[in-house]
Amino acid sequence: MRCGVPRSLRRRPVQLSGWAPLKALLPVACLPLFLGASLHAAALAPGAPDSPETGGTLRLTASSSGGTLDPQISYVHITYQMEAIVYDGLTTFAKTPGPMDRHAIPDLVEALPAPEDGGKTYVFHLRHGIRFSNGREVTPDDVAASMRRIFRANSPTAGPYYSHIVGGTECLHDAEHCTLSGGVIPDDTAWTITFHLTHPDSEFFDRLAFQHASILPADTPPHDTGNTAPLGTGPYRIASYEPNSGLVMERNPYFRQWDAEAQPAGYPDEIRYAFGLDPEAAVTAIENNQYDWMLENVPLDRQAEIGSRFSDRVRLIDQMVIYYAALNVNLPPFNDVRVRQALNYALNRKAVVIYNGGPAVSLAACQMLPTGAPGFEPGCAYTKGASPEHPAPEWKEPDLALAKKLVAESGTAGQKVVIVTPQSGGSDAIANEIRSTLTDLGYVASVRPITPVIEFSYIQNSDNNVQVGLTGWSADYPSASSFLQTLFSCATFIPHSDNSINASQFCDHKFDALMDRAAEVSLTDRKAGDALWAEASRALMAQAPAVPLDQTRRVALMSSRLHGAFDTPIYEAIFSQMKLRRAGDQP
Amino acid sequence: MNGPVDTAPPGPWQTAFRALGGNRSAMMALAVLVLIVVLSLIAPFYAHDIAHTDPFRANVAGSFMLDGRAVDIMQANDNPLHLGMTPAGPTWRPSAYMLGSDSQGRDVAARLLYGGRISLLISFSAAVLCIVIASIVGILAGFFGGFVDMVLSRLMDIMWAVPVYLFAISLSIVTISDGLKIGPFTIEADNLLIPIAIIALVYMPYAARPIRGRVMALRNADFVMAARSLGVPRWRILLVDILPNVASSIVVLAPLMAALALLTESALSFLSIGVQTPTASWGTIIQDGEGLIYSRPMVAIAPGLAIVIVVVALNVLGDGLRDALDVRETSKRGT
Amino acid sequence: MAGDAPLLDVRDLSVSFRSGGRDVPIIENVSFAVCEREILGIVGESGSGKSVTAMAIMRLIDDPGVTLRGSVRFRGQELTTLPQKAFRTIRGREIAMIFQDPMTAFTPVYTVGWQIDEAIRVHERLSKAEARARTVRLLGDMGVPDPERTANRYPHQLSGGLRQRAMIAMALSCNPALLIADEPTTALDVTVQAQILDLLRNLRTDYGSAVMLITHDMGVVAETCDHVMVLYSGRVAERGPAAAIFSQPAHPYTAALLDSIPPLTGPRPTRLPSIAGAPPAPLERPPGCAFAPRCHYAHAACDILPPLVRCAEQEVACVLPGEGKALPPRMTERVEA
Amino acid sequence: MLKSLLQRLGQTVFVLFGISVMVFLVFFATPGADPTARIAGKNASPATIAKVRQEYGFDRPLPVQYATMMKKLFITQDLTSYANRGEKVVPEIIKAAPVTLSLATGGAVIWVVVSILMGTVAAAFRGTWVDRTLMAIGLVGVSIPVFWLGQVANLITQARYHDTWLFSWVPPLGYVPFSESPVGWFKALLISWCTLSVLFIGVYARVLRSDLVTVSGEDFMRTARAKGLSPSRVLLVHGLRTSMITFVSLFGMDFAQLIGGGALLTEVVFGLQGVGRLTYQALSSLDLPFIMASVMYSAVFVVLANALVDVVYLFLDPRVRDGR
Repeated sequence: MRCGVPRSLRRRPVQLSGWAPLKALLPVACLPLFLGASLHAAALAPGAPDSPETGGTLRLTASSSGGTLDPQISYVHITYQMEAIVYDGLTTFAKTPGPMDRHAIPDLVEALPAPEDGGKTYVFHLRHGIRFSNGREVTPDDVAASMRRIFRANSPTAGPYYSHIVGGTECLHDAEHCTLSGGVIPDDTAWTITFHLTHPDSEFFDRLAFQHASILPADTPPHDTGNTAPLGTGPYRIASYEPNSGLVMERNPYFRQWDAEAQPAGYPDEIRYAFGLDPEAAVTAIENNQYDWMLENVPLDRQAEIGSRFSDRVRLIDQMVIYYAALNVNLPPFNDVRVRQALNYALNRKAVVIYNGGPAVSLAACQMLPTGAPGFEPGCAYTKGASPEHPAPEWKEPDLALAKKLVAESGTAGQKVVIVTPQSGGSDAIANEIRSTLTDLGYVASVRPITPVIEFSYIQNSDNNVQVGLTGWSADYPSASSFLQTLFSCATFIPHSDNSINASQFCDHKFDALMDRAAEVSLTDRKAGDALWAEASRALMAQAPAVPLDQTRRVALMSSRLHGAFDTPIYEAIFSQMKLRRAGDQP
Repeated sequence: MNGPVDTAPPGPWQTAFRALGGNRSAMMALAVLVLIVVLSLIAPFYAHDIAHTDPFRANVAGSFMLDGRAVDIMQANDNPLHLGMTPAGPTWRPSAYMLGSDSQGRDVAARLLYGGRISLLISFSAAVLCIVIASIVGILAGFFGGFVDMVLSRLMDIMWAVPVYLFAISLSIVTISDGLKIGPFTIEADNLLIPIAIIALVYMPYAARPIRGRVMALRNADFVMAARSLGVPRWRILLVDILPNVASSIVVLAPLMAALALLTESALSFLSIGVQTPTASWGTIIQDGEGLIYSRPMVAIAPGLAIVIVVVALNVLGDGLRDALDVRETSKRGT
Repeated sequence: MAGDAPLLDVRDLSVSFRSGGRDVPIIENVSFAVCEREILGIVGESGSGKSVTAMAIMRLIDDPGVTLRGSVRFRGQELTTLPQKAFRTIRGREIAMIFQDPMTAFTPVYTVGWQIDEAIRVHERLSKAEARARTVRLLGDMGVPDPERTANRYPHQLSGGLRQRAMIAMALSCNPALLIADEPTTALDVTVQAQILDLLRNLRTDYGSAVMLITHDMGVVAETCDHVMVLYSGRVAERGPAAAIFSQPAHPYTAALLDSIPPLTGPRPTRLPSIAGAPPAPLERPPGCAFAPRCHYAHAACDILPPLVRCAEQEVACVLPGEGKALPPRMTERVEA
Repeated sequence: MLKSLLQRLGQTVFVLFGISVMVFLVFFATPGADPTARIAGKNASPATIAKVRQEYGFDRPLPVQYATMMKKLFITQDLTSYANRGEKVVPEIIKAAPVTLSLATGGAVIWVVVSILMGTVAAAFRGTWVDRTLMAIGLVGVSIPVFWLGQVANLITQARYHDTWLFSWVPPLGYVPFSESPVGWFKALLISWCTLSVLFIGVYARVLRSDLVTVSGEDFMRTARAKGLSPSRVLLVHGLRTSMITFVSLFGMDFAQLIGGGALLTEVVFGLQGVGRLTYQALSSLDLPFIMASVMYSAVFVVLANALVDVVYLFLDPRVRDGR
């Protein structure tokens, strides 16, 4: 369901310091959009917007590539972001600036169908005339084949996102003979695809919008295509790819814009991604206009510099991300709810905010739903003068006295606590802050940094007996369930497994039931559903299986020639909407 | 004359020490080293009584007094976007944040002193351990030859075939997440023994080879042959004839190995696979400073300079020793 | 021997080096002359300053702490003040030198022929082929078998004798007027030694070169030299025609040296007489006669440095002849030259 | 000759085998190294995990896994990464090799030229202030941690003084292939070359000087002077040439290590995607196929270079030639 925060889980140590402060609204999403202004492009490349800003080569940089290009396999942000303009699903998320909690909109289909059969059946009407980059039209068969391929190619989310399609569970266990014959029914004459689900799913459209449900040609091989990108329908196609040096995207000659919000036509003629530059170097290179945009956040020590020298070239982009410390509810001392609450009370989130770049880019978190997520209601149970029963509107300051009292009641002071953290500057520092806090509370605390790639699964495996594990989580699509249900339901705790995303090992059937009800209500009444999710969030924090730390904003630096309304939630940036000033009209 | 130093008092050693004492630069290097060791030994005193700070405790939300007014340790910027928190810069006053603060609000000067303890401890211990292992391996291989030599030499071949730093990094990454488990004993990942052992191990072949060569030469030397033909037991030849004669080679290696160990330790810590938080070494401080190199370069520059000074001093001392003991250059270093 | 001016005229040559703030004299006021085609033997124990004298003449001592005084005239030209560059045209061309240890005197990484070619070509404008031809001829002249192949061999591939022959060939490559041979036979075994000495002896006829033969071996001098100079502790002890000195040494040191030659004929003595003690180190040199501490005849007068005085055919730095207590002629039979 | 060649080959194979087995065993002994969960993706269902485990053969006995990996690495060359799905390992290494080669070669040119100059000049002016200054510089060079020097160099050329005429030509960090733009290649690497060479300049100048000083006391140097050669010819043709033997053997070892990935700190600091950095990344992401491939690569290079040095040695030193 969502990609974990170690977004660049790849080869580089994850900088848990991607966090950027939230606080103000700022230019982010407020630019007017004037795209799709012209469907009658003239001398331009076919499918390109008729605008003086069309054309040019966009130069992007990232410290490393995202590995496989297979959109149904890849599960890293860099590829997700890049392939948003290469592939389309039946649905998609709006590729325009706007609030964070927008749900999926139709993409390859004419409209979002109304649920039938109590939410278990959907009939999608495929758009006519949309072509893959080889010129072949997208047919209902391609859709059915792509759905089968999710299982056949072992997509990571096949189980959690798509196994409720009728026949999905069978496919999961026997991918080679996967037909989904009862679950996805293409109809060439009506040009429709009918989906049957085993149970209603309020997030079905969102899941279809995720990249793993990209629609690919039916003859795409049923295995990870690796460094070769399958054909797509978006405005660009991937022309060449060297995972250790770079990637080039060029226009898809068969692309014609069908919906300016779902898949707008692109401005640059060519997009080049260079891999291998670390963020510090990338900032310098962009300052010097050697690149236009970088994947990573601007490193903390450069933020002051770019803030003062290039404030007009900085974008702060809200992210639906939450950083937290998972507390193992099955191991002492955190098997005592009072200790978990005590740590929540005691941790100075002001320090956490400072570590992550200060209030401009980091927002202290008090609950496991990030600000802006569906179902989010402001409220902080663990700050001075607040309690789970009487939450304050926001976090103000730690309450060390209360925390010490709770610890004293629990009688656990003096116990040993080991904090496991990914080994990278930002998280190290926060782990150190938590260590100091635990020491103040009377524990014998120490920090154990672990290689980032391993840490994420290490803290999940109950065999490793991790007491406190630092990690973060960001949603694949905006939904409350992708935070609360994924991270804290009984179903996501799998003992002795590296894949047990519920690192707190929290399992409360009453809480599960509450979430199920919220999901059910959301099907028909989003508002009522969201209210229930908010209630679930409060219920969760009363049990405090984790210490929410903060939510960050992305600090993006642009070259002086880059502009445009390209920032959007989920994808963060839509490369097709990046416009390049010509040499003559540099500001 | 090339005789066993059997009964003779350490005549050659005395002359060597006298020669070393007469070497001005070597003596200066020694003085610098002693000074730095003393400085790092008084680290707790400095931190507690002069700077009044706990260099291991994060303190980002705090402030300190400078010229009678409170200064935030982490300072917000007044650029239009309020972007970036910058740690306090050097005050150049020993009373508080003389060299400024790092990104966790800790006093860099105090950390530098504490870091020196760890860096020096690791490099000196690693050098000693390395030389002990290397001497054992080198002497065994050189003295017994044959099968023992073959096994040990092949083992060293394997170690040689991997660039030192890659070797050290591999070992560090393997041990860093879960420590080292040897039978019933567990060495925690943050135990200093781990970097010490790793560094000692990777440089072992570098020290063992010259020792082995020296022992082999000695084994065939006249006086050893003579002792053998007289029926002196092998262990006695080893102890009485060989060991004292390789001792000078070994002694000369020590400061050079310590210099290499210091550089390696800092590199490992820089890649955050050496010394583990909250312990600080010069390498970890450079690593802390990496994120501040553009705004507060002093955090990375100060420990870097400290490393350079110590390594220069060790090298000068090593040169002096070599000249004094009249041993040809034998050592190598990594990149 | 020669009627006109000597080929090499050395006057009051002193070499000293600074150590611990003091000037330490290595050789003091050494004077001698070498005439055309003459063979002069310079004899002394190790440390007596023989090699330093040779090096000083060749100006091969370039230690900045060393000072050199006195005059060295070659064919009337003062060498000590000659600029280095000008001196280089003399070195190797006019005055050549061969060294004690042929094992180490060749650069190990070049062939012997290459090194002789180099010596030729540095002084004469010759093509490589011409130089090589001369090299081969020289090697042949020196009695090197199969000179062409030998020229292409590396020093370590040759035996000691061959190497010394090659070394002499190199020294003779530009037909020098003077050849300084610094212990040329010490490192060789006896038979080869005799051959090499033969070679040296014939140089004056074959090449017209004078030879300055430095050795510690009186026997070698006896076999080879016209004139002899005996050095002791950096000072001239005695010098003069070989025949005179061998028949009637005037300096007790010379006499002692002569006594230590093993007789070539007759029964070998069970133990050769040797001089007790060792020559003084330069710093501990007594102000008077340096040999006095080891001398049987030492007495009060020896505390003053004795000047070089003429005594029969030779000159000697000893008070004895002046006191009328000249040493007796040698009892031993003259060694056949 | 053939025998010694075969012997050498045998040794090489033995060394490679030893290293690979060590790497393999150490990897599987590392806690949390099981790559299955990472390959399957975050929050994958147990069914997917089981499938991945079976697909990648993680359920088979270790010797079988080892054999399969070796086969995929050396014979079919289609070994794929555990961390980057679908990424073939061998081509990546082959692609990274030119970067490392460029870095090492350029650095080597600089350090050889500069150190020969420094060493020779110092030896020629032995005992003077020139000598002492040069050797002090060399000593400092040896003592600077290369990653720190790189950082400082970056700070100066990329940030602090990037806008001055002195460094405005410095391109962003990263590699530009020679085939793409020779000038760009040169500019992109120049600072890293200098940084890399500082250490070696120090080492080599010192070694060379001390060799030259030792050599200058040798008889053959005196012979050369007595021949009437100019001091420069004596120093260069006779002294330097002879000292080159040690120099070259040292160079061979160091160069091999650099080519084999030993320059990883420089590569990391300067953002050069070379073999060293690749290996470092593979190590930090515990990507066994990559670790295996790059360690094998570097071992092969080191062993090869050692053999090459032996050959060069034969050319340089006639004494060794006969010794064999």
